[in-house]
Amino acid sequence: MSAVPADSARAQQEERENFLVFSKGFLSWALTLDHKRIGLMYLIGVMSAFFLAGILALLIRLELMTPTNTYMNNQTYNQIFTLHGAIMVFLFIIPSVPAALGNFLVPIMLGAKDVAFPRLNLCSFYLWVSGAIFFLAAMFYTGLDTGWTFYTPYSTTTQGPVVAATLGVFILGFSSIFTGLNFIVTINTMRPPGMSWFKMPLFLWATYATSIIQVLATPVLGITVLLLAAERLMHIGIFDPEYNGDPVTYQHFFWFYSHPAVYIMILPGMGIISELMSVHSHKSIFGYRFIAYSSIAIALFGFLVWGHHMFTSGMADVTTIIFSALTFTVSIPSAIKVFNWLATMYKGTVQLNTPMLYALSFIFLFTIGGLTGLWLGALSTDRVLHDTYFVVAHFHYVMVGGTLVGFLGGVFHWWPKMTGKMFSELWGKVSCALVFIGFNLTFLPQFVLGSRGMPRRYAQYVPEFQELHVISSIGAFILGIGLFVALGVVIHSLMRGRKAPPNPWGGATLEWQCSSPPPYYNFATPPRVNDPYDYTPLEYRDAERGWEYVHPPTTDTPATEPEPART
Amino acid sequence: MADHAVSSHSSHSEGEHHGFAHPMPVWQLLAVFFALIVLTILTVYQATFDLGNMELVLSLFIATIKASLVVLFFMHMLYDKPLNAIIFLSSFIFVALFIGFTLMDAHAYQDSVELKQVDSPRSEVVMPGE
Amino acid sequence: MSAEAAIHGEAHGHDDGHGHSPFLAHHFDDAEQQYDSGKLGMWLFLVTEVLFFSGMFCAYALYRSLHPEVWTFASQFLNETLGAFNTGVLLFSSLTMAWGVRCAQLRQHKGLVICLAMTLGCAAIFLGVKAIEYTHKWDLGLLPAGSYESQYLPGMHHSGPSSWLYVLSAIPALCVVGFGIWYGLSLAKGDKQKSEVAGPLLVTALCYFVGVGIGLAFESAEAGEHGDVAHAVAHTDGEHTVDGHAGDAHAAAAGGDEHATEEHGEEHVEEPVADVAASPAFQSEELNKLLASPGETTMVASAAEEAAQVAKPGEATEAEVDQRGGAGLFFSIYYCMTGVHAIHILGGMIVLTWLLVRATKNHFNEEYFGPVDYVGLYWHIVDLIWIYLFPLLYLIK
Amino acid sequence: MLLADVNETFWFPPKASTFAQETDSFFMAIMWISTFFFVLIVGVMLYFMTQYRRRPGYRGDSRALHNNALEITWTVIPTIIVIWIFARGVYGYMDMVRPPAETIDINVTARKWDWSFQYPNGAISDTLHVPVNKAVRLRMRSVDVLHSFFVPAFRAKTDLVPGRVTTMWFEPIQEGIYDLFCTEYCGDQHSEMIKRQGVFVTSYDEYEQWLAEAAKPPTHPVAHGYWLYARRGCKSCHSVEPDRRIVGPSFAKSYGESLTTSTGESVVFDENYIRESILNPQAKAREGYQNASQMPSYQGQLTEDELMAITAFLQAMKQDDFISVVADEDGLTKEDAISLGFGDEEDSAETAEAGAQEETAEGDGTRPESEEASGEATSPDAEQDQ
Repeated sequence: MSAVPADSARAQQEERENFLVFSKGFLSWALTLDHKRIGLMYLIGVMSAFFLAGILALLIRLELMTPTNTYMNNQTYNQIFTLHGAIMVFLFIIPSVPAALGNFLVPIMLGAKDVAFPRLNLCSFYLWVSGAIFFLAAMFYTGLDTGWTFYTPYSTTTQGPVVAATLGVFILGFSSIFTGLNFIVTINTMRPPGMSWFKMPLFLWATYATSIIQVLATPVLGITVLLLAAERLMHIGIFDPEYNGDPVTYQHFFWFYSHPAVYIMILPGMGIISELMSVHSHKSIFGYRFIAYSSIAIALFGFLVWGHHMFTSGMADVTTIIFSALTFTVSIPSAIKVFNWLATMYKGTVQLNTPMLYALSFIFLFTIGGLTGLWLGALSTDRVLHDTYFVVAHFHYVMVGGTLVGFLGGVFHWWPKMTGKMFSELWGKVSCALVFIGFNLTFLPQFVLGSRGMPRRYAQYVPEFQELHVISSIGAFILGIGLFVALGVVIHSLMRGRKAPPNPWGGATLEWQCSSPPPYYNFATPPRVNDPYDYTPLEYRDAERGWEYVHPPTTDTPATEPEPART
Repeated sequence: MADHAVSSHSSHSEGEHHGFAHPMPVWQLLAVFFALIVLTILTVYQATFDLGNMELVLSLFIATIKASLVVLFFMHMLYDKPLNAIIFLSSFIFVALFIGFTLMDAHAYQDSVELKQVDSPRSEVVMPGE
Repeated sequence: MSAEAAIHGEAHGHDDGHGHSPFLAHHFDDAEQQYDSGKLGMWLFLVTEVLFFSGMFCAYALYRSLHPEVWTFASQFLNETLGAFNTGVLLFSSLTMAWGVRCAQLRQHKGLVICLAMTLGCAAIFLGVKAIEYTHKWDLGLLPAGSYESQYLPGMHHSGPSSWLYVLSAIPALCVVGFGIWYGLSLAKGDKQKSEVAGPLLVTALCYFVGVGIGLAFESAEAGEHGDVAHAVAHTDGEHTVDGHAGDAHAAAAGGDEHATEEHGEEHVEEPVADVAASPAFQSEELNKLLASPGETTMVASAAEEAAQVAKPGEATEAEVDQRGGAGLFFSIYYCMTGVHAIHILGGMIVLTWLLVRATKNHFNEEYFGPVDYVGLYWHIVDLIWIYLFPLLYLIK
Repeated sequence: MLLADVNETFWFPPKASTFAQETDSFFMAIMWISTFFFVLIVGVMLYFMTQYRRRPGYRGDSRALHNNALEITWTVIPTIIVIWIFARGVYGYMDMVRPPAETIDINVTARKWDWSFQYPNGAISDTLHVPVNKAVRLRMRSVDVLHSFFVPAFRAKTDLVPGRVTTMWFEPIQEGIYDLFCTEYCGDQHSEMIKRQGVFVTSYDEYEQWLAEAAKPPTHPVAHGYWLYARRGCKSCHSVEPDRRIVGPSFAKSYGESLTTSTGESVVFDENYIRESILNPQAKAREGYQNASQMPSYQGQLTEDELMAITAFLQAMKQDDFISVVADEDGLTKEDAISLGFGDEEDSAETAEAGAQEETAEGDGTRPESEEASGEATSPDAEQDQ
């Protein structure tokens, strides 16, 4: 075997055929049907949305440094927190993991060439873009001040582009539905031979569960915002007490989507953590089936608990109690996941690199987020804490400490695969530390604020609360710096990063079997399907600074080296 | 990827082989259509009687029979993969959850609702048609 | 597999590496996997449709169960005959659609084109009838809650097709002209494929006017013979014309009351009285209104409000249900449900046209009939929703 | 001042109602449970992180481990704990939603962005006065959008839903002055829809005394108009200082002026205009204010006399000395009114003192007076309760 010429030929071919450079020009990206390119475009899109909403968050924290109007008036403050919430929810968190990372990973993890409906996938991306433009244009034009929840009758009477914004949400909803639909079909029909349901990577289980929610819940959001738009345009009176409609019914409609949407946000993050914990502990996942089933359980239970957003809204007592009981059922699968992740590290070989540190931060923060949910699920304490900063802190611990930190961990984990470049470990760890410290400093004081009675969405507040607000604001700026460092790390890696080996972390899922970045057709030869968490045949190679299979798990598959290109 | 993962494929009935296609026989299509028309006439007819609460039940019962005919035959669910049927039917569980909880709650708090008189100003509206 | 052909974005969907069908996408192994994926995707889409409509069914169930008297009052303004006719039309279009799938599977190209054309035609008839129903209600002021106009107050005289109908018919009329010209040109050029598309489209556009004609015929027949609707249309068509007396609201309201009681007979009068009487909220509201009114001057009170005050709590009749605006809520839900359904019909017509074009190009065979099947599924679910809408809105009193 | 923050703790505001003890101890119980699990999880995590970290000379095992007993343990134990939390939560909740048979009923009306409270004897005030150790039930209405009534010291919160009457109850156990917040987002001035030290818990005698005085409105129309201005929600949007815009236009120096409406018409700010703007606020919006948040209609909420009084008050707002008096910190005090000639001579003597005291406590110029005796049609609140 003449290793050197074959290797260089292979390297050249990889260089030529990798999906980033295979075809060039703006249109080759804008009209691409390649799931990897669409995933990358999503990544850039959601990161821009996050950047925008993050700046708004810092503006809010700056304003809240003093109890009175610091530099914004009330109206501006209301518009800015609405924008912050709406952009974060609809443009960042919901599409972040499924649409950006999911698009890139789902087909590769399945050893497939693409998602089932590539054109629908591109359509979904453009729906997201147009929805985003529509939404942002509407909100920046006159300023929307309804809060991201559009509660009636405020949203039916306030001045502002409510109709345009709801149509933006409607379009974004369709984008989300199509992504979910695509993933369900892809995972159902395009698994390779040998990959049964319980040989799937847990990220795919999480994505599958997420997609179920997207398909089932998002249409209800669609009809809700459509009825809200009709309410404003034609006064149909379904939600408007002016015509004997019922605002509490609006809240039922809204939360029937928006509570499951919370699981659209967190489940993919949990899927990422399942992968990260196993790969970076170099240890087979503990309790695979429990984690897989708990994803589905969370998705289904998630539909039963929407009423816990409405404990003080004027729901009837009987409904309130039922919803409280159901709410606690959803806490169990989440707890199971956390315990299984911890047990995965037991007797493993834990590599404390950037993605792993993010994963460990996730467990720390998500545990706080989850446990504080107990206060809010319990009826008597929720009566006091509802709509206070306690709730604000709780959902930021889940959404930011959970989803965002998981997302960052996932981005760092798969960054070498997506771009073919390694990033600076040192600065990656620094960013993680800053994010962790800044985040806790921002939101821990808010629990105390909430239990002392500080209501949310207040532009001005009573002076007793100032100290804690100032601490929180300082934390927010540290968090902001941490995120900028993270951005710097990935941008630096694009320019100066060392070339990534196919398998830098020693992962056993299929995406690590193709080159980094993958060729446009993903796999030159059909990948070997094996247990996604079996690390025994992997061996670290110092020369490549990556991992390789030393003895193929099955005898009938060809050698590790892919066949030369067939043209 | 020599073959695909979901390999179980429902059997092709009636021995007609057109690849994986399953053409419906014409008599079945016509029979289903006439059954639907008859049921429509029936439901219009039963609506002429005042049956009180039974009217709702009966109308919805007939509508459900019609819907089942459409789903089973026109939509080929009878000959489709069971997974598709499960997916479609399970959506109704979620619809029931949604409607059930919302209705239950709204009825439970109705005693606290105060209805107001809504002005319906006929004389104030200028009809676009005039 | 040829690398050239697999370049994404250029030749996607035209990879003939497997030789079966020119439409087998490169990432699928065979036609059956592609078909199954598409079918699963379509069923999932239907699931989203079901949940989408569930929001409106929820609103329907909620307000119907809370205010049954409003439903009893308002549903009489809906024309059952037209509803039943439209149900038949949609059922027939479902038959032709299902038959079309069969034709596609059996490579009966002619049959497929005919089936698709008939489905399109039925859709157009449905919309034509719907246009009549809508415009008739708009003329009567049977509008959503915010703009609902009381049926017991003087209003505009309504006769013949309203100008709204002309507005709605403008686009179909343009379609008739456009498709007519296109059909003529393609015939003249002898382009068989184009004329096979243009012909059915022309027929479809004409079918809309058939629907309008049928709708007009039924609507006037109904108004002539049926007591329920005669009552509704009474002050516009019949003997009790009160238009031109805007100032005389008092008399008109009273007149409407009597009229309702007379024509309606035992079956309707008893119920609403009992229902409204049983609801103390209405009563107290009414009382408040009366108690508060002596202090008010007539400066801000419009004619409508005067009439509202005239309706005394004791005589809680249909006029009261009407005045309270609850009837507007019924029409809100009616317009939302049927309107969204009609939009689905329009969307279906667009994809059917796309199928028609492909059918004339002989794209479909026993290996590749997925698109026809998927559109068929969609079309049937639209029909299925109407199967429920018809009794819920038109029949159940 | 009677600031009742003596038993304030790190986590909680003062415990001023019967709910506080139960809720706070439950809060702390969950806190200890959570702390236990948090320390357990993070402790194990840190231990594994260091014990099994990749280092020279250590090689972990990568094979799968499984232990069903462990899985079942960590499923069952949390399940039992959350069942207990649920049950205790319901127990506390049932207490919060079941008022006792004997309550003092107070009607609460919320509007953008103010509260008004109507007491059993018909008195209306913009502050909440309740006696200690008596159960109080609030029957709450909103005239425009969703609001939420929250007194942290009482650990009590309920939303106000337009079109409905929501109720809540509490029993204060400690005398003092507390804050009231609106916790459901309601627009521009949401964060100012608070009663900073506007909830007074006093002994029953003091409460009775206050109630008797609060039921008497001034008889002079101007003073009556100001009295209404201060407690019927006008104050939160319309200032009495010239050219100061809160949300709506200032009342100062408006009467008799000619204005331009948003449609370009010219109207005179006269009696008819005032009347229409109160009863049908959107009919002739002033130019520059058409995008301001909508003012709710007061149709049916004010009597003829009250409308007249407000008109008289606005008319008086032409005078500079009157403006300067009402625009200062304390608003229109009894003495001011008398010195300006708007006072009620007959009852000024006995109430002036109490009134002045009240002013300083509240700092917002409200004064104890009673509802005009205008027959049955006092206010819709009163009637809808029948």
